[in-house]
Amino acid sequence: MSSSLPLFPLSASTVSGEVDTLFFFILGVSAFFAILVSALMLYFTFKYRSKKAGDAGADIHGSLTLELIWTGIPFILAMVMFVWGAQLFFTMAKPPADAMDIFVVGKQWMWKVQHPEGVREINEMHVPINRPVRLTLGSEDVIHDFFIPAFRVKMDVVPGRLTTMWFTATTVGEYHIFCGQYCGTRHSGMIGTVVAMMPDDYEAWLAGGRTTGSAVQNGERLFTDLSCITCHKADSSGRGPTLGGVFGSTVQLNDGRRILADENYLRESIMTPQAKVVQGFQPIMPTFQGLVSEENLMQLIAYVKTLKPAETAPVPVKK
Amino acid sequence: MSNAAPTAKPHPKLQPHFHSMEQQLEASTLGMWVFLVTEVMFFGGMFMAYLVYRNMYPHAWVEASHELNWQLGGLNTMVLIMSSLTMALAVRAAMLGQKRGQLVNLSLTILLGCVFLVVKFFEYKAKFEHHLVPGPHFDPTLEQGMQIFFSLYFMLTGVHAAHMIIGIVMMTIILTMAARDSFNAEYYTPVEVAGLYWHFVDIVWIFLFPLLYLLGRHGA
Amino acid sequence: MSHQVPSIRMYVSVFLALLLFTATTVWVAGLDLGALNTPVALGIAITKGSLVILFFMGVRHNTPLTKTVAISGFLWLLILFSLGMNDYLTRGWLGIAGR
Amino acid sequence: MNDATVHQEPSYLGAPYGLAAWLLTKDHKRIAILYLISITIFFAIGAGFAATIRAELVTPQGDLVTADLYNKLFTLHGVVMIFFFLIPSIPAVLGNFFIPIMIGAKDLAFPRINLLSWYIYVIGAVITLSVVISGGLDTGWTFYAPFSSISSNTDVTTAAVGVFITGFSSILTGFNFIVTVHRMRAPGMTWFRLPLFVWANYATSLIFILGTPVVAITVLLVAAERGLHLGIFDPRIGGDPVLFQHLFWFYSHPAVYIMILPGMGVISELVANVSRKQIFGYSFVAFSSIAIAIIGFLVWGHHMFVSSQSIYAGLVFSIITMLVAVPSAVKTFNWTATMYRGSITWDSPLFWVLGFMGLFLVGGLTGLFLGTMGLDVHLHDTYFVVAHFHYIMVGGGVTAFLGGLHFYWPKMTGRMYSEPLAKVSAMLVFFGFNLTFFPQFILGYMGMPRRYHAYPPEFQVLNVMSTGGAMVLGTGYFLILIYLLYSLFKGPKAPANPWGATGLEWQLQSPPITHNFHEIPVVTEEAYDYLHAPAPQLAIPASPREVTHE
Ligand code: HEA
Ligand code: HEA
Ligand code: HEC
Ligand code: CUA
Ligand SMILES: [Cu+2]
Repeated sequence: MSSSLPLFPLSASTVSGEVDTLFFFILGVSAFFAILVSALMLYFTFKYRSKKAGDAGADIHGSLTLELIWTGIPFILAMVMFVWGAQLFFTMAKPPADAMDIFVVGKQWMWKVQHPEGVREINEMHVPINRPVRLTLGSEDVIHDFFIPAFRVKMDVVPGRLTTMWFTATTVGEYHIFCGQYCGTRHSGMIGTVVAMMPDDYEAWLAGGRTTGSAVQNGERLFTDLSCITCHKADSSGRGPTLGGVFGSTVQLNDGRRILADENYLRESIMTPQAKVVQGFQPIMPTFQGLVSEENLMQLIAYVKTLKPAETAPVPVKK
Repeated sequence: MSNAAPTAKPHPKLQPHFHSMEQQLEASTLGMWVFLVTEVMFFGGMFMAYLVYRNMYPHAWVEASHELNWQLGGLNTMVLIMSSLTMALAVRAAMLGQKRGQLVNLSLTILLGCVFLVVKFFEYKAKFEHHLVPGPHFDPTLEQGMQIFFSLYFMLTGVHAAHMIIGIVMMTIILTMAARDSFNAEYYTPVEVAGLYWHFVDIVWIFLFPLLYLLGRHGA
Repeated sequence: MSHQVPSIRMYVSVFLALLLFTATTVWVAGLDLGALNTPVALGIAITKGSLVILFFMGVRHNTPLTKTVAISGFLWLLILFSLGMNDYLTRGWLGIAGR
Repeated sequence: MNDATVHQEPSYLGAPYGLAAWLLTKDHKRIAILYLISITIFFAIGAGFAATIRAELVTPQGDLVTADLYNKLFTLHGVVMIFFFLIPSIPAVLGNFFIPIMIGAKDLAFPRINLLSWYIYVIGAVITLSVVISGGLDTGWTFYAPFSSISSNTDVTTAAVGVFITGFSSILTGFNFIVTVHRMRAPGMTWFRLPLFVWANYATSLIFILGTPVVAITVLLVAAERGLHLGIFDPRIGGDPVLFQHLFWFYSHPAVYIMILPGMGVISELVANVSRKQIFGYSFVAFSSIAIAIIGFLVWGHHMFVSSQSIYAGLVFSIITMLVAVPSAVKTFNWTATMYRGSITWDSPLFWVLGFMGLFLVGGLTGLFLGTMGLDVHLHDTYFVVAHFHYIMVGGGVTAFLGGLHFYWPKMTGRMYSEPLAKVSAMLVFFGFNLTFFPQFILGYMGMPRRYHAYPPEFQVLNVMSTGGAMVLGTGYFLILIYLLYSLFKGPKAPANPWGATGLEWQLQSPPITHNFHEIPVVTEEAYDYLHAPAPQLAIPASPREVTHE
């Protein structure tokens, strides 16, 4: 922005334009009503100014027609806003299937960003433009909130669970990351920068970054180190279920519930395994609460997500 | 009602801003009911938490309710139901202006309330001994979710017990008032109002007992 | 408010009914009714509570206003529970973590 | 003495005399005055915090106060302003004073409990504010767990206990009002003859009793989590912090209507009076209060659209949020219609009415932006929200309170204040207010998050404007304080009915006697029967005020 007094945020994602359109629609409706009502009141104030002290106004008590009109019109307008806003919200909530992953962990008071290829950064996030990016967010302590005004996206980062958000940057540039949810002393310092780059530049940047193995590789290593592998084997010979293809499937629990296995289900299965026990298994899996950090957890999940169902359907082994 | 002022000589217990004893009694009972609504919401917040976590950790909930002593809980349920009966009888005696009935039933109510608290005390003590009190001393081998159960258990029963203590204090005051002939067939508002409170505390327990002690017992 | 004085017999029968229900709820808790255990236990508790409210607390003979007030507390609890559980029970429907 | 004051009997202010008589009073009018004094003190404290916040935000670097102190400042600013100023303001002052009189009763149903509620309020406030000495409070007024329960190093426990205690003061006030309105109405005072102020306070009381207990138990749970190591919201043992938000907003959203409904009641009285006309659509205005109170309980999740609550819950909360805006719209249009073909008196109440309308409209309409899910994602926890609620709470709530205070001041104190000064200060507040908070909408849309001690430099210009506005606004408030205090001692004596208003309160002498009425009146007319109302005595040239000015 050239002006020294910017009055409008940069718009740099695929949804930001849509958000602005909705904003201007509601702004229009609001301005209409605000001006209408204020103008009428001021007009009446002058027009009907009392001529003589003690004069009474006209003997009017009300009008059902008017009441219906001014209940109905705001109602309809409000419903339009609701439907529009809800649709937009769904768009903003559902990441496209081909989105690339980035993992973000918030802790007092910094953002730790991890790319699937293993490159890590702090308070900075490099992303390619024109490519949907899905962020998986976790918190190590209290609630934070990942907010990129230029993209018009925001999501709370809640300890004890994972949350998701996504965006597609459209313009190369650097944009603010803010922590939106109050989180203690340096809440206002928990800020960072998104660097949106041309895809080629991004690849180059990635290649130049130091890495200690990709997220999936790390996850695989953890899977062995934490001896998950002893129970979860590729075939169904372990004491735990095979994890191939679990992600995204519907899991039958032993109390009759059926659960869609998303990242939070995987997280819960590792941190509080006994909350939801898979049908046909004993609740013997130990909790890994306190043993794996939020970052490791994301790597584990990234790894589990890559596991494909066994090639040939495993024959249930009877024991 | 010409000007709504008290007609004959006003009853000594009639406060000046009411125009009749009836209005005064109605206002007081309505007041107590409105207050009880706030009490329902007060416990309601904790019941909401109960609902959420029970749904989140069904298994831990079953496990944890096994740690509670349902016999003692059941005993306390009966004690409270009994105290509700004596309370109702005390109000009835007040309505009829029977002093002896009031004294006996109020004393019984207080006594039963104390029995409840004593039983509760022993239950709490057992929880301490079994490391079931949330916090650093909580038994670490227990399943996740159980600590929340016990947190809620202590909050719910603790707040309930606090209500019992308030109730007992209230009843003691009513008892002394009754002993001093403060009530008669025209004026027994305090007994009636205190009674409503007592019954309410009983109702809370009627819900706490199955929710905390009984659900999931068949799994054992 | 009506000043009719309820009989002792009524009070004692309600008391006995309450004891009976207590015994029932303990007994039922020992049976495995599957998903029905909770509803049954709650049903009994609601019955017991209603008995206390209607008879011991005298709502049966009370004004419509008192009845409304007595019900409204539970109605509002229902609001809290239903809109709150609306969140918890629909979490994970989309299969997108945190939505 | 002039004849307008000759027949004066000793008013509630004078007899009995002395501090003890005031502190032990059961008179609803005296308790209202006790409340008035206390909330004024708390407003001053809260405003002091606000002034420091605004001073800090003049520069982008956090240079005036430390980050920790800043966090404590806005927390206590919010807590004090909401719990100790705005929530009790209209109900406990104007409501306490006028509800019994308006319905023709000698007092509230439970005078002793009324006094108790004031003491509870003061004790709760003192305990809460004692954290200033014992380590402060830095959780934000929302007390979000798990920050409040496991992370904050400040004295959250004490503050939570203080807020818990204060809650009971609200509950007791609400329950007193409800019983009073049901049981104490004078003969002939039917529900549909009640002044709309009473309807509004009745609706408010419903929220008091149905909502407040939930927040009380919620802060108690936080206190227990800190003090007793229980764990309800603690994610480390499997708790869900979002549950805290559900419980908190179950109260705190309805609570925002606690803060505006009484104000709407005041405005209804004032609009009818300045228009000298029956309120337009009486029953619609009355029922919309109840509708707001009830539907207001169904929308709390609109504070949680991005909290990771389920999207389906969000949908339900969003649509009901849109619904709850409609009764507010109905009220707004009815007020406007009331002025149509009125006989508008240009006394100071008019200025407050217009000020309220302008500011409430902006505040309410921006609520629609926030209630729209897709838009709230961007706006949530930015200065847009801060501007939204200040427009409603300060622009709407405080303006309505000040309007009501000016309208009823002659009745409450028996003195007139300076009309010209009142008009000037109303305008000062209006312009100062807009200058303070309008820039914050722009800041918010640009993305400036709230609760920021330091901020990127591009936001500075608007922040400086805002601080400048706050100085104008503060001056306006200060002016009001001065001339109202001055009027107490030097103001002309007020006639019984300075505004020529209808309603039982204006038939009493100013200030009223202790028992309000010698004989309970019998009501035969509907409210706002301005066809038969007396002329305003302010406008009469030979007004007694010149004479009594000794
Ligand atoms: C007195 C206090 C008050 C009042 C009355 C309101 C009224 C409303 N509020 Fe506000 N609100 C707050 C105080 C208040 N609010 C506070 C304190 C917060 C922040 C809390 C925190 O996080 O610290 C907040 C936050 C807040 C949020 C959450 C924002 C966020 O954190 O992301 C939302 C979201 O929906 C919202 C919506 C609304 C709506 C829709 C109304 C409606 O009731 C408004 C209705 C009024 C009108 C609509 C105007 C009149 C109507 C017309 C002129 C007709 C035209 C109308 C239509 C076309 C429908 N408010
Ligand atoms: C009734 C409620 C109420 C009232 C009346 C006010 C009044 C004011 N508030 Fe407040 N405010 C809240 C309720 C209220 N507020 C709440 C609930 C929050 C959220 C807290 C949270 O996040 O937890 C909040 C937060 C809040 C913030 C955001 C802080 C942040 O997020 O970092 C700001 C910033 O400008 C602010 C400003 C003001 C101002 C300028 C006034 C003015 O109206 C005050 C006017 C008075 C004065 C300015 C003082 C007198 C004047 C002088 C002594 C002259 C000198 C003046 C200067 C140097 C400026 N408030
Ligand atoms: C002691 C054996 C054991 C170990 C070690 C173990 N698990 Fe498990 N796991 C189980 C069993 C048994 C189940 C099925 C019962 C249940 O859901 O709790 C299970 C279930 C799961 C599920 C849910 C699977 C589904 O089909 O829905 C996931 C995901 C999982 N484990 C991941 C892990 C990870 C990651 C680790 C290591 C960090 C691990 N497990 C370590 C025994 C184990
Ligand atoms: Cu992290 Cu604010
Ligand atoms: Cu709200």
